[in-house]
Amino acid sequence: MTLYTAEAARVAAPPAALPVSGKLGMWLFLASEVILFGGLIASYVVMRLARPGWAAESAHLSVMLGAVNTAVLLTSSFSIVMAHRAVDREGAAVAARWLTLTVLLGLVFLCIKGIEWRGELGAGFAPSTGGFWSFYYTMTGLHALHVTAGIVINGILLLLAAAGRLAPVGRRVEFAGLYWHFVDIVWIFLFPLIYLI
Amino acid sequence: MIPRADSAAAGVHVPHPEPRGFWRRYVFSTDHKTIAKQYLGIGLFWAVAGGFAAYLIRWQLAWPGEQVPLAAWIPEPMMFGGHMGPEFYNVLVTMHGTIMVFFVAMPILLGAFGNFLLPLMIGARDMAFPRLNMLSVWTLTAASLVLLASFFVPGGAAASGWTAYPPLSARPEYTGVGWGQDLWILAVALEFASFLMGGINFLVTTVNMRARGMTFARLPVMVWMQSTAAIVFMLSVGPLIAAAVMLLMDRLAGTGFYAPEAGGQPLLWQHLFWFFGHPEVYVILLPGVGIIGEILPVFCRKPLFGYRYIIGATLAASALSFFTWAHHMFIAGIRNLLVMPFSVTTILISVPFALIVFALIATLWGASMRFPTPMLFALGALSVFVMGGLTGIFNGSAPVDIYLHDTHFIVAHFHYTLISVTFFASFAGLYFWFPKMFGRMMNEPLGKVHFWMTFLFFNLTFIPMHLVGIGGMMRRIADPTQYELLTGLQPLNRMITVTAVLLLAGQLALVVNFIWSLLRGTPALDDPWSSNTLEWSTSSPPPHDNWGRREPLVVRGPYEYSQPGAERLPQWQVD
Amino acid sequence: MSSTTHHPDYTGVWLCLMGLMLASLAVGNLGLSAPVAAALIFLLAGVKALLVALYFMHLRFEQIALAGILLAPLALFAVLLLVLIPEFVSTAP
Amino acid sequence: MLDWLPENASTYGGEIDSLFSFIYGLVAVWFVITHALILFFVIRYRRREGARAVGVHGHTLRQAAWILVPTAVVLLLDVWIDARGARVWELIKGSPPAAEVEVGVNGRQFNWEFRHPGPDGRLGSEDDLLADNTLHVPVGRVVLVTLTSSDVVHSLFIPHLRLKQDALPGRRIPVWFEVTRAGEYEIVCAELCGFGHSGMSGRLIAHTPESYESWLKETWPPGGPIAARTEEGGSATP
Repeated sequence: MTLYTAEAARVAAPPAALPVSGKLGMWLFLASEVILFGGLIASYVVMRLARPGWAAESAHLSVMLGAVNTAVLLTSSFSIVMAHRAVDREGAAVAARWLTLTVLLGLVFLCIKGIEWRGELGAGFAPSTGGFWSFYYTMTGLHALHVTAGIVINGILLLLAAAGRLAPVGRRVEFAGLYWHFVDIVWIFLFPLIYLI
Repeated sequence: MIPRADSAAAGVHVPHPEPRGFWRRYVFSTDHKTIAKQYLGIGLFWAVAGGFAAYLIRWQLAWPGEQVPLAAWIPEPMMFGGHMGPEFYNVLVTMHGTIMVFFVAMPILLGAFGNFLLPLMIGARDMAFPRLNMLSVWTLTAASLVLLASFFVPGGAAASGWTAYPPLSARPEYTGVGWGQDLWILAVALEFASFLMGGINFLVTTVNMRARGMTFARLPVMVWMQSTAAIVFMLSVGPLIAAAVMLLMDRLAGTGFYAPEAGGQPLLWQHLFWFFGHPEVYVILLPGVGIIGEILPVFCRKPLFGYRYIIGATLAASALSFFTWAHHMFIAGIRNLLVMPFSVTTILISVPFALIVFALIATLWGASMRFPTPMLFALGALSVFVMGGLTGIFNGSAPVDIYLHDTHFIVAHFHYTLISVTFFASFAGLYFWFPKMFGRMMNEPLGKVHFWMTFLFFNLTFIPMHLVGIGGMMRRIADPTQYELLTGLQPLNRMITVTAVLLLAGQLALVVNFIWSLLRGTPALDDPWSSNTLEWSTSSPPPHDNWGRREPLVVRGPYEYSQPGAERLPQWQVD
Repeated sequence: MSSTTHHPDYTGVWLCLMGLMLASLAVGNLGLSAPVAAALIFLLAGVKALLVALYFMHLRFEQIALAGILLAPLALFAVLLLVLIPEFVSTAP
Repeated sequence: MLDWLPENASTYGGEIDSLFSFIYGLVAVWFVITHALILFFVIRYRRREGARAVGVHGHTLRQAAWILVPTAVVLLLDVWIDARGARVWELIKGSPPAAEVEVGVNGRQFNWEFRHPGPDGRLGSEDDLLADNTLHVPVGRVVLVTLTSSDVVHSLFIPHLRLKQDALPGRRIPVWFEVTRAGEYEIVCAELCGFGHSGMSGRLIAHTPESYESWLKETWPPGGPIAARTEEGGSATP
């Protein structure tokens, strides 16, 4: 008995290779996320252009901590893509090690972000302090929420990989990686937008 | 998010086995057909609520401050023994809009018809991500509960319009509404999340799950419309989610995004809202046009005229819909240099839609027409849609919009466009696919009564509403008798209310028909309308895996009626 | 389970990213005028994002259509800016 | 249909009305064409014994011309509407003509606060008259309104003048009008602004030149005290 599925159709259909469903779905999701952050960033950019005074506000941020956090996220992006490679080549144990690193780096990012927020709140810069701070807390907060979600997803995959259940993990490391890289890319732009200019 | 199909490299298995228990089967089901019915249930529930809100609004406009019949049960402080104050009137206009757009139109047109038809029409056994599908409908359920709860919190439900313009929506002291507005934002955000997941599912399903031989050029228009709607929604909703986050921060964290005294910009919300708001109209419109496009060929017994032109026009209109949003803001105080470009794009969007309408009308030429209820509603939808499109030209022209903006003319206009799809096309679809969904035919005589009641009283309600708007009556005012200018319009207002009540009463025909047919309707044949698209090749209702042991094989386009040598040539190859 | 994903030299990409990050920090000390420095910084950020997208997200090795999915929201972002900048930045009525 | 419009009383209202009737004419023609076709087809091509539908697909350009040509006509008409519209918009909302009288209008839940300039003709000076919900202007003179809002978005709507403009907190929006007929006209709020939105209205009193002079004399008697004042108990806050 041969039942029909999408895969069967792919075999039968001419080789106009279709993307894997999970990957296609993830990319579509990321496209919607791009325009979500796009809306927020566009709002920030125009307000910032209209209000030259915000540069002075931004000077209160610690460029050092921001830079360290950028390095942390870039490295975690590297580690999750290495986990993906390990799934394909070296196997579950190695993948689990890279995933552990990814999750840890994600947590380090959140900790550093938390330290920054504490410092800024302590210095009297709250979300209600002014326009720049409204955007600062909202943008970094929304990004941190995305980081948190990524840590949870990566953590689940880590547990599965550590339990030796590589098969169900399979391509999920790749899909989770796509999301994690996106979160990284958002930060790549947030860092100069908020800290550097 | 992970497709089950991927875990089997050989790829020969059913997406999920048929569940046995009650809960997995009817409540937490991953079957697209069950999920479609759940969406339909949610949509119909809210349609009743939204319709009742419309009734209360209309009664208040005709007889301001007087006791509304059938409303004595509404507790204080919403209404006082059936009497309404301006606060609750504002809640009603806010909720009527929110409910009808987000909780009726989208669940029925996309959730119910999209979910039910997409896999069946392309020959799949289910959606690409069945569990994500279940998550979508349950997220919508959560959104519904939050919206429902918002009526009962201190301060009452949101009262700043479905557009929620700040600063009115940003600070409780402006409306007296506290949590209600926060819950409104939460409910709408959950609804967005639900349809975002659903839209991604639709798109991946359309791309990846098509049966053998189902090329893009053979897809029924409904599939094109649903997929295009999904793309449009996916690309437009982000900025509004960002705007909603900012609004929530303004309300809860004391930020000043929209507060001018803190350097914020109230107009920012309007831009981000309408960046989504205008494409959203097409998210609702396209599936409705898809339904009309499916039904006309079947009862005309001829191919859809200019299939490729319709698809092309749809894609063009969708792309253009991202460049028209500021026409909602001509007089909102936007920079003058933005006005005419947006007026031009707005008027231009009539071009692709004119093409679609002409193609649908051309489908009627040389036909051999039958007029069962679905056909009547499809023709009604076409007529109403044309009227809605034409009145839109007035509003699209920026100078005329100076006068018509925020009057009842615009109210009448968008009811013509939205009701044509949300109700006329949905009813057409319901009468048409009810046999496939539930395995029974709907009652024809009752259906015809329903159609004529709806068509007649709809036009009698909304044509005069244009006149009231031209007479200068503003939107969202609780008491027209407070204005000298409007006193002359009050008889017309009362007439509109009477016909609106009759329009609502006419819907009882549907309620009775629906319940009666569900229980006692004539059992349906597999292909009762002798239709060509793939969903009619399986049993009514389809089995859990849609096709049993058969593998759909598609050999031609969807509308091959009255071709040389054959009255109809179904899409599928008969084994 | 093995997939056919092409795995380029990730370590090299990572080193490039770190280098670019340090470079964007250094831009501030070059004594450039603010607009030039900002342009340079965003150029560097763009290169970083491109590296992540092309290599870590494998866009270089995927079908072109997948990249197209990303271009639509980016184009809309540009449209949004095109409207919002005259709306909020200019001071004309 | 156009009879329902309130009688026009401004210099540019006629332009809007004529554009309205122009579009109305075009739209009516299309409405009749489309509906006549639908009705005709429904009657002519209903199912009959022995008759068969025409299996035309409309794919070839020859067939599609039946829908493409009308669409091209729609496009041309669109360009026409836009061309006329652009001119009218520029007239009404483009750069305003030189102001002959300046007034300030401020929206505040749920009143219109009007600021009249007084004898010195300048706003913001100490002889200003502040009045809630009553605005005095002369006919035949260009009135320049500076529109503001103290709280939420309101919308200044004077139906007889075909004037509508949102009042946006944080922005000063210039609007102008010139009344052609003396009389009293209703001023309303057209944007939902809270529970008092319904009933937020005022009066525009358009004086003939003579009666405007006498109103000025009555309000600012020669030799009388020149100080900020309010009328009808309105609030004096700017």
